[in-house]
Amino acid sequence: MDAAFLIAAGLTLAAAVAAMSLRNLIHCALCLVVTFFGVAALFLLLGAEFVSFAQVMVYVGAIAILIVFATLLTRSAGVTGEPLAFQPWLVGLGIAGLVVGAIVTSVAGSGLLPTESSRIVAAAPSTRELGEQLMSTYVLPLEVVGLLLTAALIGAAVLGLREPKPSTPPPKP
Amino acid sequence: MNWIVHQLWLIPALPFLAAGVLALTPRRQRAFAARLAISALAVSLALSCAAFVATLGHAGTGTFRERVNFTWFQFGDQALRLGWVLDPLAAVMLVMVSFVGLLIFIYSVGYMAHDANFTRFFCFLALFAGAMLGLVIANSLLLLFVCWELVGLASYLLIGFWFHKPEAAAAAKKAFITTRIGDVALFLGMLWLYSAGGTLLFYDAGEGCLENAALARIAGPSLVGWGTLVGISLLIFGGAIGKSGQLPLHVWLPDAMEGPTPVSALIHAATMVAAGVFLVARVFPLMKPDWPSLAGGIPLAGTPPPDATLAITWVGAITAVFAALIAVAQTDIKRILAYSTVSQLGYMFLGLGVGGVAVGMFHLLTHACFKALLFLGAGSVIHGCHDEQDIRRMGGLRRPMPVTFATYAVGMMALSGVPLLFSGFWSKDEILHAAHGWAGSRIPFYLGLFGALLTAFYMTRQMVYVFFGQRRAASTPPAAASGIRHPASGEPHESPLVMTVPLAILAVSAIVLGFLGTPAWPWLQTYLGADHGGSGGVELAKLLTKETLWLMAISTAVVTAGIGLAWRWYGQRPITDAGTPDPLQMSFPAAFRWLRQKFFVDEFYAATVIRAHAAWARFSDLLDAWLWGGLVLAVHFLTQGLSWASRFFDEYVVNLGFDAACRRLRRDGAFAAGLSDGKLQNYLRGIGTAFACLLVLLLWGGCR
Amino acid sequence: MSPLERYLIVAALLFGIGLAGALTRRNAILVLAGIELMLTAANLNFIAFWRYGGHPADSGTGIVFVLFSIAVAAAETAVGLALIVTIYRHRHSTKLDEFDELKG
Amino acid sequence: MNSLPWLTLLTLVPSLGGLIVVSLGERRAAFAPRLGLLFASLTLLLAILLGTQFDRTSGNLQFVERHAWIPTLAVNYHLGVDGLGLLMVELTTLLVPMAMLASARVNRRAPLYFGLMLFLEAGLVGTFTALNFFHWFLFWELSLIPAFFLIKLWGGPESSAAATQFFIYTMVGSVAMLLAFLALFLAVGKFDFLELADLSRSGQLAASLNLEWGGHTVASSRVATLIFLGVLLGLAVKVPLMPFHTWLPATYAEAPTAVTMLLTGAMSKMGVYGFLRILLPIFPAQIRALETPLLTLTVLTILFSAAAAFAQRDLKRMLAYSSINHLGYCLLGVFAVARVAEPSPRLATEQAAALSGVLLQMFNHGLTAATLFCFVGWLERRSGGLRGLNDFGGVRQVAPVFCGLMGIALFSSLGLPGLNGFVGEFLIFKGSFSPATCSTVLSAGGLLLTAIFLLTLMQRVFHGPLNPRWTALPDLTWRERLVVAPAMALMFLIGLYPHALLSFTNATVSQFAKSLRAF
Amino acid sequence: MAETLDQAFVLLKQWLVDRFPADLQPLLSAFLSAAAIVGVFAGLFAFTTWLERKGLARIQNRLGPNRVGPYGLFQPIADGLKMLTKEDIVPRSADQLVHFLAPIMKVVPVLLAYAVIPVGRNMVATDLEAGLLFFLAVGSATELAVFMAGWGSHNKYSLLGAMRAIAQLISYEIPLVFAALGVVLVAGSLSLPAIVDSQAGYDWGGLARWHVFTPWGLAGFGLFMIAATAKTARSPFDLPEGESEIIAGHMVEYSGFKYALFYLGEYLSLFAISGVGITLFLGGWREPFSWLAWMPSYVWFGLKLLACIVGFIWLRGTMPRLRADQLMNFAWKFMFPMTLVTVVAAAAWHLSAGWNFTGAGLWRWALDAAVILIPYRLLGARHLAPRTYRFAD
Repeated sequence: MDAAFLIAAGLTLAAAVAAMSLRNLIHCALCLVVTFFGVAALFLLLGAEFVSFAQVMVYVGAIAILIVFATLLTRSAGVTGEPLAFQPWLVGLGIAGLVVGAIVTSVAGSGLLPTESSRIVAAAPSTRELGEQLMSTYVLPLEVVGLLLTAALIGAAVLGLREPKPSTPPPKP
Repeated sequence: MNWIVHQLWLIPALPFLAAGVLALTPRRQRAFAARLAISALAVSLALSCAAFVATLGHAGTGTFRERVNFTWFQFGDQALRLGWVLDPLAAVMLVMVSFVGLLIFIYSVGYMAHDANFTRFFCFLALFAGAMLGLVIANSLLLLFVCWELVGLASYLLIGFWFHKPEAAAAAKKAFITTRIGDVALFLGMLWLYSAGGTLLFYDAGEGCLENAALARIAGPSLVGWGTLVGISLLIFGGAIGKSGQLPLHVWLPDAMEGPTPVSALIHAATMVAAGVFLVARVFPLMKPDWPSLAGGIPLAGTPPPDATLAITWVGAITAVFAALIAVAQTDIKRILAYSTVSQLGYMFLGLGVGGVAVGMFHLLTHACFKALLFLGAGSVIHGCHDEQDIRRMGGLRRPMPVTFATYAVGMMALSGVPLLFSGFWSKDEILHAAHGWAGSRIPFYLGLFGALLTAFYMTRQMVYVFFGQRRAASTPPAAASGIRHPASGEPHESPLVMTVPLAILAVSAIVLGFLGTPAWPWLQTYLGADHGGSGGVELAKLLTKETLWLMAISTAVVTAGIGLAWRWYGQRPITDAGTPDPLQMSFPAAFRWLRQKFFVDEFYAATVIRAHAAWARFSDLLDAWLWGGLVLAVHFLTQGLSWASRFFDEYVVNLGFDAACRRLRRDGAFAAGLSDGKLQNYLRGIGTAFACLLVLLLWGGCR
Repeated sequence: MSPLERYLIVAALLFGIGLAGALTRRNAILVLAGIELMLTAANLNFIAFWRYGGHPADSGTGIVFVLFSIAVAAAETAVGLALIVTIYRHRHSTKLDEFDELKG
Repeated sequence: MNSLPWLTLLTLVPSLGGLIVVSLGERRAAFAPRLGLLFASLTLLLAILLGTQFDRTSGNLQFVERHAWIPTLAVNYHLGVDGLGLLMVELTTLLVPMAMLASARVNRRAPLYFGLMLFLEAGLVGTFTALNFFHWFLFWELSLIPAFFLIKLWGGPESSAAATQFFIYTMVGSVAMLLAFLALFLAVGKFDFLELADLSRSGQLAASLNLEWGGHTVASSRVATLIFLGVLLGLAVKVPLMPFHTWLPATYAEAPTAVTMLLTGAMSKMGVYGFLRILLPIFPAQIRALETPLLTLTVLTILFSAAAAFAQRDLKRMLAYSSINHLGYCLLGVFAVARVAEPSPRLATEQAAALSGVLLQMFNHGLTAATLFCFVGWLERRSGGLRGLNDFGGVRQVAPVFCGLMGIALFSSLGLPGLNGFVGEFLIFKGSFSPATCSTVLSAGGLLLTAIFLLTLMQRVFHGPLNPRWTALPDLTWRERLVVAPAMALMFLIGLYPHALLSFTNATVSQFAKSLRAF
Repeated sequence: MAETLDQAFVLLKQWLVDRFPADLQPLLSAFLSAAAIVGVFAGLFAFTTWLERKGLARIQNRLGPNRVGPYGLFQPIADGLKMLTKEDIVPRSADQLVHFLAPIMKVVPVLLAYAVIPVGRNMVATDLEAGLLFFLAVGSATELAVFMAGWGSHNKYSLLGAMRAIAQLISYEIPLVFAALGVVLVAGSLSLPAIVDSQAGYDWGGLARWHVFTPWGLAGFGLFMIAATAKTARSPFDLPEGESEIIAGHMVEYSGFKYALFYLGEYLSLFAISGVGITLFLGGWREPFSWLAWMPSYVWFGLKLLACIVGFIWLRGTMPRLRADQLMNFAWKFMFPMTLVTVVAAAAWHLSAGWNFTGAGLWRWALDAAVILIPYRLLGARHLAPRTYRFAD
């Protein structure tokens, strides 16, 4: 168990670091995929099978591909001599470090978290129960998410449409 | 129970069936139409006679009354029941209606021989006959009302039979609407009766609305209940007024003469108009309730409070004279008869009011015969004169049309009440006799006498004009636009047998019928259940009592005076020219103008009721167009105005202050805006830093 | 260290990496990717708490939340990338620091 | 759900049919009438089957379908019919094929026309079967939209304005009703008619309508009255009741004939249906409290509309006012029923009579008015668009069958015994006489006024000398005779044997009356 | 006897596993399953290449392989040997790592996908509760492999092919999921064995209660198979590798064993998706008629799989390739709405399951068929009308 966790966590974090730091954007995207796989593995370890598969399907199957597409469409894959980072990049890194430090200290120092001895093994709901919950308790959010996705679909399609050219007379045949 | 009671429904059903079949019959099946209608009515007559015979055995021993009730439909958990009843009243009416009807049907075959819509005519006639017979046997006010409306419809259709004539179309409409005024009253009376008494069945094993239990329930031992009873009676009588052309609503009946003459004879003389009389006779227990039995022993005022018969008497008496007066000055052969009918119906009501069912019904029956006879005779005259209806253009017809003349004379004498031999005398005398004995007032009696005088007068006038003297035909016959195609011959001619035979039969019955109700042998009265104290046999002595003799003498004198007066004015100096003014006109020009113009009742109505209705309609329409439509518009403008005001307020009041504030704010904002340089990641940094700081603050700031 | 803490720390680190990427990279696509990482880290937290910290009564809440979060992330990415592509069409650049028209 | 979902099918078939017909496109427009008729007939067949399966001895709702739909909002998919609903469903499904047959000559965009007709039918049937406010309202509004377009696109010259007026009027009413029901929902959390009626009966509804407004407590009766008025407005516009009726003549006159048939035959019934299904069971106390103004309005409706009809010179407008008049009788019955409060057996009779009368009158008026409009439409078509009262004359000479049959319909409309109109009016008047004597007596004047203008119509159009313009006016064709034949047959059937129809409603009426008295 | 035969492999595996210590048993069990899957399906792959070449040849009136072995049966072995011995060429400008990983990325997820497909009674490697989701999730990794191959090769055709492929795969993934959704709705589970169980039983005296025998199931099966054809980029949806346009698409820079791996991956995913289709609609390993129950379950599965493969081959031999815009229009304007409709139809079927009046079955059928056919008619009338041509502007 421990080994599995260490492997998954290490892979995830390493791939994440790579994804955020590599020069080639395509490599970044591929590393991102590895990160997502890693997180999916972590989900599996945590017993959330359904979420894990959903994570793979959505993040790997859709989001990563989208990112790759966008990269190709914007021709930003090519490695150029321009600086990669937003200057001064150390400030950004510092702030990120600060945030992580704060969170980690608070997590490590918190006495409120359940310890191993008091841990409760949540009865993992079956897929069917999950579906029933979605359709009963969470039906309103579900509808809202459906609406949101529809809106995003239409919005993305509209944004992606080729803009109409300024009106030029049609060429005479 | 007698089989005929169970099969009584067949009597109206057969003509109805014939009407239904004829409605779907093609126009060219003329012979079939006539045969079907006549045979249907003939069977009805046979059944009616059977029914009549069935009631005979019980005459004098108490009233024969059998009924069959059935459920028409259910509403909710309640049932609406209808039924039919056979009693003497219904039986004599049945026989009368189907007998007169049959004769007129036969007569029509000749009269309408050339009409294009012959088939339709018999369809409508059959419909009428069915409805009228249904009305007669109805044991429920509702069923009676249904048939009542249906005879109205048939009347409408038949008056407007020559609908291409605008007068006919207008007359039809007028008839329907005027009677409907009465019908609304009857309808309301029916509703009131239904809700007060809980049933509309006349006789229902003691529970019917004409039987004492229900009457007691309505009336209760109180004056309020009595008032209810009188109110219901008056409303029902309102229906009778409309149908029988009594005073305020009489205007439609003369106009109804626009219909074919057989129709006038059947519907507007013999049967339908008498339905009002029949209705009052049918609900007579309601009209004249037995006060002591209803008061239930509770000592109220000693004399019974006035009931509806009071109104009936007065309306009848006044109408009798009023219509007779108008008839004196008319020149249209059928209109004279129409006003005569109105007048005679007034007599019947007078008879009902003062003497009860038997008196009124006796006159109804005799009148039906001789008035049908007169109308048919008039039809024969019109037929023979090629659609001429103006008596001033006739004259000297007794030679070319002997049969018509003879029968017409019988009818005239019956109507005028020529003593002893003719039925009109006996029945009218009966009424006068009762009026003389009426406790309420003596005036109806005098009115009745005056009416008798007038009747004799105008009938003689008409006879003289039509049959005596010399021919005064106009040079050009009136355009035969009525759709009747006569063989073109200039001279008047006698009608065919199919028309004269019914005339003859009616003439005989006009004489014979009178002997059924003479004081000496009041068979009919006994039969109808009136208490005459007689033994049922012939008692000549009754005829010879002082009062009777005296009254007979008076009426004889009156009739003689009427005939003599008319003969003096019209007969002695033969009128030679159609354009000659009426002798009466020369003597009393002002009065004659009033009479000729029918007391201006139509004009009065046109100026008041009809104009009021038109104004009301116009008002409603304008109300729609302007008030309600205007309100909508107003709301629209109001909304617009409000929004305009709101905009004004916003622009000039609210915004002014805000503008100042905004200018200041903008200056300050410019500085703040400098902080946001548009670089996204700078913002992100801000957020990140803030988040970290917040976290640190929360962790170590003591926010537990 | 309890299992829950382990996951929380991994999530925190993932969040930090994402944040660092979003803060430092110039390319808008990668910034978006960083944001995705942060969202994923949050999801990891949800699942971890669902697994170890939760109340047994609402057995599915954490999972359902994550599912919604994933859906929202998908929508966000789609629109975000579409925006980036559109901007690229106009500006021929995906450098975030070159887009500053909205400065005050 | 253990049987065929009849009612769902009844709305589904016309909706699907509408979709299919609309999708025919211009190229295959020639099929549209036939296909539309096919679906309408299919619906009619279903409705007839429904009638045969209907248990006449039970006054309960039948063919009930109930599924949870949006539990959070207390919205159930709840369908069911009792005698009332069944009657209306039969009427609607009967009229739609008739209207389609009457409008066989639509030549512009036929697929859309017939599709909209079918949608309209679906909306109507849906309204008459829904038992939950949510989808009842949905259908209520849904029927409005096809009607709007039918009037606007195929109507007369002023149709656009008329359609807009129609739409706005009814919309205002609908909004008021929607707000009222939302208020009700906020108070008790229910949308289901039956549950609301139960609450109302047990008094909980009144109890839960207390309102705190800025520190003051508003009496629940006031709130209830306000809500009642909102619903009333929505229904009154539809019926229509007196001051809210001005949309009707213009709309009826401008709409194409077939649409007018449906508007008057079925849509106007939605209002009365609403009165019976919603107002009477849920707000009897409020009706009782406002009895006098309501009855006054009703009487005015009857008298004014009958008089205004007389002043019209356009046959369609005349019949439109006559329609208002006839529905006024329905309202008279409804209000009279509401007035009966004490459980006396005598008044129970009155109640049953009035309720039966109202139901019968609804059916009768739908039948008769639709037939009359159909005739006027044919007349208009024959005369090339003329339909003035004075444009004709003597038509009966050249078109006897036409005039004969239309005459039957006219006499049915003025309540001649033996035809259907009489029974309904008699029952209404009988039921209203005791509880609301004064109004009834005044309303009886309406019977007279109706006769006057209808006979005037006959006199001017059918009778008199033949107008030389119309010597070649064709009589009714066999096809047209067949179109009106069922309506004619029904008129006679109901007139002579009302039990044929009343047997469906008797149990419902008894139960309804009982529950109303138990209030 | 029949039962033993049916469970022969299960028993065999159990027997083998029982020989080993308990600690190793789970691992061993997994290993055995995996080995069986790899062995059997690799063999099937070999057979299928032969079958396909033979079949196409028959359709095109040729002979096909006929030299190596009887009927050319050993041709796959020869081909394999050739592939293995070929030089592995990697372009210089290629991204070495990505180029190397792509074929692996292609094959591994496909093999993983077999873990959830029940090939016979009790014959499933792992019975995941969300098995179908797992299958779909893993399947989406294919796109990544395609992209890696296309991009990593640093070749214009490769990249174009890859982009085409990804657009196609994503577009057809949605109909695929929705077509499967109807089954999930009716079966009430995402687990494939449970879905097979939901099709147990017989109707009308012996006809199995497969989903394909319902209106929505039939439509769903058709749509699923069309989407599967597109997902596996087989003719007529083989645009990504259209030889005449972009040579072999993303595989253009591959040769030797890597190429063979791609080839293997494609066929394996074809089998896998056919297997899922069979499981979803054709009753999995169940027999079509009750009187055929004596045959072992895996035989039924194999027969159905073979039938599917033959179908695919047949399709490939007869259909011309689609144009790119037709492909997209077809996906979004026909497949997607139709699959939605099948979901609705499945729901209607499910809801009407309780009907028990006379003629209920017929009504149910008519209703369901109407729900499908009417939109089908509408969609067909609108979008598949006579084609319009658009020219480059």
